[in-house]
Amino acid sequence: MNPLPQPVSINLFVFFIWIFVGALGYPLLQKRETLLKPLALLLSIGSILLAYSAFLSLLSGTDYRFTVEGGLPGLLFHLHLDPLSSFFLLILGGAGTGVLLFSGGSLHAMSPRKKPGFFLNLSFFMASMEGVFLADDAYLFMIFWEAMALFSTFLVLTDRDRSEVRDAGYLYLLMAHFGSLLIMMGFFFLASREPSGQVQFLESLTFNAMATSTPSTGLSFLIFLLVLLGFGAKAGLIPLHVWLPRAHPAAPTPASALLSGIMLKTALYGIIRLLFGLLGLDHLSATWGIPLLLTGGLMALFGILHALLQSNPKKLLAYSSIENIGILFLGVGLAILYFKSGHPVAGEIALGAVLYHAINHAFFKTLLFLGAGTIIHASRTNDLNAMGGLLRRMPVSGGLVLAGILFASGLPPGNGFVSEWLLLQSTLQAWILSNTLFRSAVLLGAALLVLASALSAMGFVKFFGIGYLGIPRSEEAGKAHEVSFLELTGMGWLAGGCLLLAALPLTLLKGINHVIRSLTGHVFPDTLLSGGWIWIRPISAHGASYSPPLLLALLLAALPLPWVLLRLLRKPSTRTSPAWGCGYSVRTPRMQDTADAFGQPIRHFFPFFFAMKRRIPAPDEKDPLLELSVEDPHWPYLFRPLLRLFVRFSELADRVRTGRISVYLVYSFVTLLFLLSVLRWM
Amino acid sequence: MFLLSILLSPLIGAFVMGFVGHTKAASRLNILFSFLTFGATFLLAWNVFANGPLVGLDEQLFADGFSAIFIVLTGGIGATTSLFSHRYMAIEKSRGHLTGEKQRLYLSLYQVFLLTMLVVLVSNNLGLLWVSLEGATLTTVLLVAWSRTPESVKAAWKYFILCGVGIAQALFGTILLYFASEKTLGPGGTALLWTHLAAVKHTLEPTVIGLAFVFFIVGYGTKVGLVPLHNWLPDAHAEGPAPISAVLSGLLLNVALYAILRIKVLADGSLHNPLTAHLLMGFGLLSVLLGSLSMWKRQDIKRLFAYSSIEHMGLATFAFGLGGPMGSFAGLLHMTAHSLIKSSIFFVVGHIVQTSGSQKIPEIRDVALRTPSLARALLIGGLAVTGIPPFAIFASEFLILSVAVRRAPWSLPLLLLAIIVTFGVLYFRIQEMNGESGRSLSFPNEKPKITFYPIWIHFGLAFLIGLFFTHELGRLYGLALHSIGLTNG
Amino acid sequence: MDVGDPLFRTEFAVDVVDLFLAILTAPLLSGWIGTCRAVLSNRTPAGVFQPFWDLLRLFRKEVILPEHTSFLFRAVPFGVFGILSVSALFIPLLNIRPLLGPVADVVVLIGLFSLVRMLMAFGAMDAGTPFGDLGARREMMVGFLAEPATLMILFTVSLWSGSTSLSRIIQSLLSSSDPVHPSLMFALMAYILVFLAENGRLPIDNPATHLELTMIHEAMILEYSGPLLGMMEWSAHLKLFLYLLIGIDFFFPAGLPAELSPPAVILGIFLLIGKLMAAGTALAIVEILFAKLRIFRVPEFTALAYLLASIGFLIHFVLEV
Amino acid sequence: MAPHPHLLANHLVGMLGSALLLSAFANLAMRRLTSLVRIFALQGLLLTASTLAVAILSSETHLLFSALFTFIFKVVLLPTILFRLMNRLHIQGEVESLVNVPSTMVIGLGIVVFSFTLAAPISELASTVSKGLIGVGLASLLLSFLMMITRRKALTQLLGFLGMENALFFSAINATYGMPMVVELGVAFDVLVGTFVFGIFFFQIRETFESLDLKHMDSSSLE
Repeated sequence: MNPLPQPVSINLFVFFIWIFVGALGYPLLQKRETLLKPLALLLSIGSILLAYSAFLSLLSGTDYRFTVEGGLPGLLFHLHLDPLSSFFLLILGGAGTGVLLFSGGSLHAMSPRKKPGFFLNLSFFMASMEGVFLADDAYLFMIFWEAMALFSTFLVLTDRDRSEVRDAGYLYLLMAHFGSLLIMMGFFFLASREPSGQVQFLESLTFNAMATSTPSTGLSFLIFLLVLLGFGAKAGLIPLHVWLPRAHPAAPTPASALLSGIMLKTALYGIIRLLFGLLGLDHLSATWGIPLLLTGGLMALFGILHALLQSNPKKLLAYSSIENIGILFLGVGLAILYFKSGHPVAGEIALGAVLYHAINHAFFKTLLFLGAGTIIHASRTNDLNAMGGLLRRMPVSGGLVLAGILFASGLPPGNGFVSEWLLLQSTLQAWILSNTLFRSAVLLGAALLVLASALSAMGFVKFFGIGYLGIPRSEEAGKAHEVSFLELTGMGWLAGGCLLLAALPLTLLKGINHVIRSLTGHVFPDTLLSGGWIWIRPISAHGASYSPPLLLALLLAALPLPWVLLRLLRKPSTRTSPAWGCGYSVRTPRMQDTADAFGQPIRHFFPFFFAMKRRIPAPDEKDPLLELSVEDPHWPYLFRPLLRLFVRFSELADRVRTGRISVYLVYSFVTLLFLLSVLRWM
Repeated sequence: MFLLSILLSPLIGAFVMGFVGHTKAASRLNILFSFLTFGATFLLAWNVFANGPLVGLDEQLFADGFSAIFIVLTGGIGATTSLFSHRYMAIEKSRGHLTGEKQRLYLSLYQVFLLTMLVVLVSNNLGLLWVSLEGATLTTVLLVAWSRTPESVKAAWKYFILCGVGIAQALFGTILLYFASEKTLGPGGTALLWTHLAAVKHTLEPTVIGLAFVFFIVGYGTKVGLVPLHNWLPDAHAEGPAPISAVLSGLLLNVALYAILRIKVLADGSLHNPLTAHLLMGFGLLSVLLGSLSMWKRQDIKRLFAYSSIEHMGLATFAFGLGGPMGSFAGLLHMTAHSLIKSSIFFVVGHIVQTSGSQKIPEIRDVALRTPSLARALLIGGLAVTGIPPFAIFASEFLILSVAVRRAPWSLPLLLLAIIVTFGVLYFRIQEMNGESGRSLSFPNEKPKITFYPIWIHFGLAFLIGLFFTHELGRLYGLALHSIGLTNG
Repeated sequence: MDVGDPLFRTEFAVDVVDLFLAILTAPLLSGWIGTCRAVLSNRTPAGVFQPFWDLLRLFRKEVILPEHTSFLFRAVPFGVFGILSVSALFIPLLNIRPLLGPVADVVVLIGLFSLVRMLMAFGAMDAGTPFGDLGARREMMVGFLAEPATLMILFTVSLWSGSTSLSRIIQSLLSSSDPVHPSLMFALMAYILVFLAENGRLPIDNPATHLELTMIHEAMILEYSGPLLGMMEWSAHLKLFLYLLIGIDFFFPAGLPAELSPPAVILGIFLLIGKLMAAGTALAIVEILFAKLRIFRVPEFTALAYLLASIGFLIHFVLEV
Repeated sequence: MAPHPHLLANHLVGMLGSALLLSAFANLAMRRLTSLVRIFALQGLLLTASTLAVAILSSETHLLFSALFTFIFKVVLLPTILFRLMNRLHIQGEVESLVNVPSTMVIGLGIVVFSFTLAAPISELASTVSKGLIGVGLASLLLSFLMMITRRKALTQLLGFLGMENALFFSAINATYGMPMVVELGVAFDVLVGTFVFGIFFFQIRETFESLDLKHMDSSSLE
């Protein structure tokens, strides 16, 4: 056997580090809690190594397959490191490092009873995500996929003494399992040629064999649907998203950051791997892009609208993740549509934008979740309405979160903007499509996309404005203090990553070019990559362009200029005084806006996105109380009816149980007679 | 005489237990005998895999690769269960639920039960197979009724009547089979010997064989717990002592399915139509569906897992119905996996019931708080039994579904529904049991010493099988299936 | 183009002039509008230069910071002013090919305006007063539909050049021979609505009001004082100016100098002043004619803009390609 | 071709089969427990006779042993045990039926027709003297099954169970000249053990429920 290429061996090494440290950490932490910090540092070192090696292998376009002993007879464990896996490993390692560093500082607050288990699950969770990206056959993929689901569930269930946490974990696990089954079906249909023997049968389940399969159009569509729904369950595809806003907030902070920031990307990985890699562009159809695109757009809108109504910061961020996943789906649909209508350039831009947005989202969403965790911890509540004034008390972490907010809102010069910009450029290529339906769909997608991203800015203003600004709305919030150094390091790492992604997108786009080439055989147009590290010119040399580093430089230069001028001319004297209160001197924190007030116009304007119950008190009531509850409409209109249906079915099935022996004997008797008559007369 | 030797140990054991079963050391002696049996079965299997099938006692006994797998499984689980039952009974005893007499009855019947199952597995004579399966039924009837509570008597009675009637149908099937084979093989000794039948299976009269197979599947199917013949199963599992539930679910159901499969091979040779496949798939699917749908309403933890057994036996049956090299392989793997996991779950459940003093799920609370290791074991059992990788049931379900995609895609919606429902319900219940308590604990101050070896051995094996089902082992399985012709079709 | 190139030097010079022109002209435009309004409502106008005097006065005053604010409160005015000045670099005033034009296209521009909005909202909320929050919330409410509407308008316009680069758009509009395009008509209508909404003009917001409960923009800057307030005010002028400039560039590009020859530039300057004054007058007329909308009608107003822009977008694809 | 000299024996076997079927019907119709046990003994006698007849016809010697066993087991031993059980447990009187007798009989008639139709193609294959009797065996089996379904006392269930066993034995003898000896012995042993188990049960049921009525054996709750 040849020696493994360096990135591969680093990958395996990191995998074993995570497994080993996790397994070893469990008993160690039971004995000595203080070991947590060094152990978490060990995990993060692994993570940094992973990011480093993934970055190298992505840029060099490493493509290496190998097998490991194990698995089923005739189906060894197949592993594969290609640009696509490298890219997602980079996400895992890059964003993971920040979270792991943070957890080294934040976990000290966790109860000692939960610490070892949490640590174990955390490291195994990381390892299983790595496995998902490396697996190259259906069996191994499913093992890692389910392991990932499982360990993440355990992470969610860390505070399982609270019933809402248990419910969230349960719902999540159920959805995850449902998704896994569909994914499994997708694999099987991809490999569904009847081979001759056991060995051939199992070999057809390797990704390599699946990539060469030639399913019919109908079958391809079935596979497409299965893949979409299967991975959609993990990604939070509407209507399978209901677990997401429950599970992500229920988990301890590092876990929710990983779930939202990184794990959702595994679903994207799966979709891209199965649709573009295994099913192949040849078996896709342009028309299928439309539902994907529109679902993505609606999902983005739905997600952000709900985000705007949340008063739990983590819930807000979870819904915002749904929005971002919607954007990713939209991009994938767009890519399919363009590729299959014969416009690879626009398709590449869309796919590239999707990948870029994936890594952006990973960085800023983990950062924001960590931030949300710090304020929840600092103010001892998960209600934005009891926070406020935290930026003064936690200036460094607050500043980092502010940076994250700007990055996440899809505004220049942030990193989120780069990917949204690319995606918009791709939608604006709609004029090259000859089919009016396709065009209209793309434009509708674009319209939804810009609407959603504008709303997301509003959502983040709510998050930051209510949480960090103003005056404290509760006593605890007033007593908040800055988080520990390790936590800041973790958040700083993520913010730094965002900044790099924002300033130097071209470097990574070169890597993404390898990914797209290995998946579709197409490469980015020369103009995109010829801009050095300064210019992004996606379509042509004279078309639209954007230069993130220059813009950043200009802004950095322009911001302090007036300040300097002001200082030079005349240093203004400064004093502090109470804020204006219409002439009244009483000013309580309750006079500030609430988080719910921020959502009010949204509720008012988009009522059909919510299942609302409102009770307005009658004028003569003694204790007038306005009651308002807002719910995800999928609960009352989809899932609860489904649940009722299931209960009805199981009651029906239970009618078989009469408890009377005679009736049971009749069953046997009738079965026998029935079979005999069938045998005799058919 | 390998074949006899595996029977010897339980036989002697049964007698010894009959005499000294009430003494203090008897339980340890039981472990000794069970492990001796396990050793013998292991050697036998080794021999079979190394040197080919064994025939003995005037061709009445016989073991090939297929039976060897079941023999080892029976021996192994019989041994670990004896380990578990030692601790289980010790706890019962410490609470005054166990007299010496009862212990003697229990231990000797336990050995007899092992004996009858091993006889089923090594008998070449289909009549003898019937006899010993009936013997196993009778033994377990007594074991189910062992605690003498009204509920257990009821359950045993139900079990006795339903299985008695069922197995009578199987006897009629045997008669029909004999009737058909006698024409080729001539009257007398050899016409019921499986080895001879297999050699001439193509010449057997299809009309009769078809009829016979229906009687067999209704008869032995009752013992497998195929819906709608399954109604004895939940009660028997729920009311018997936990070790017995474990071996019922882990072994007896397997052995009954083993019998059906032996007949299926013969019937397939004669019939030239997919009758057996269709019957197995039909029964299997029905069991899977009803088994999973019935779980929601269950309030009794053992009953809950009994329905899970119905579901899993249905799945295995379905897999054999799918047939082909992979279908049968998956079915056999599923049986192996289910035996290991379900018996272990019953170990866990047994201890949980002992520590919480009730079998009713709403009354079982705080397991995680009271005995974290039990809660962990229950959780892992739940994971393993619902097909979470890398436990072996995942591997088999993976394969079953992949074969179903190719051979019976129409069945997929039903299978998936059943799998997800099972998963959902089981977790719901497990979570419920870990939840807050609504009532005070029955044995608040008592911390029974629980043995986890058998539990972890089973789970560990299931884990390893799922993760490293080596090529070598796979070859053995493949050979075993191929040699008896289950890979055709 | 390399740095030593004389053309480069000329362009650079023009760009710098453009920038300072924009920054300095902006208060003048506001002054002009104010004058028009005063004249139209039979008041004595304060004069075109009044905004300058106001700014000067503000810069002389001391800074009064409300209690409980963080560093963000002080940073926001600088950020807002800086971002808007940078944006001015990308919008052609006279030179339709600004040197730094390729750095940002229309999407980036709109993004920068949103960034300004967001920062102002943060500044407003930091003081923790009911009015700041209220203003911020209302501003975001106006923005969440106005921003996509703006983007859709720009997309519609950009479809003419197949590019979102401002210079490209203007060039292709200049060279276009068709006098009227239905899609552009829709876009123009939408643009007018968005313009009113984005710049806090009637009927969305009354820039002249100081009645707390009806304010939007004024509520946001209520706690600012002295030079900080001055910068906020100046930024508001600048934003109005830039928005108007974009509209002129897109919908009335005629007369922009195609190349930087002195006669063309001089003609361009006069034309531009004419256009700005005309637009200012029009705005003043609109403000005189309309009453302020109820706050809940505002999203409907901006949604109308969004829909008009989207229709224009679609019409272009269906009818004009 | 049935050999000519055996025609009489052949007829005899047929007669005995019919009698067995009749007794199975009688089981369905009888209301008194003691008569049921007597019918069981009668069935045993019929079985013995038919086994003897087949033994003579086929000159299979081992069938003679079977006949002897049958006689001892089913005519002497089991009825005695049953009668003693009834005495010990003080069981007497009417047997309650879940379905009334005429309906049961009609169902039984349907079953007989069904069994004969089902067995028709098989009977044509039979090379033994007693062809056509498989249908009789099947019918008796199903009738006993029916009896188990419709009767509600524990003892009647036992009798139904034993009736099934008789039907099986009859089929075995007539279709195939009896099963191999090992099997027959095994079956007989199982039946004996089964009866003992039944016996044990009777006492346990009496102990726990103070009645042998099967309605107690139905699960009270649906759990």
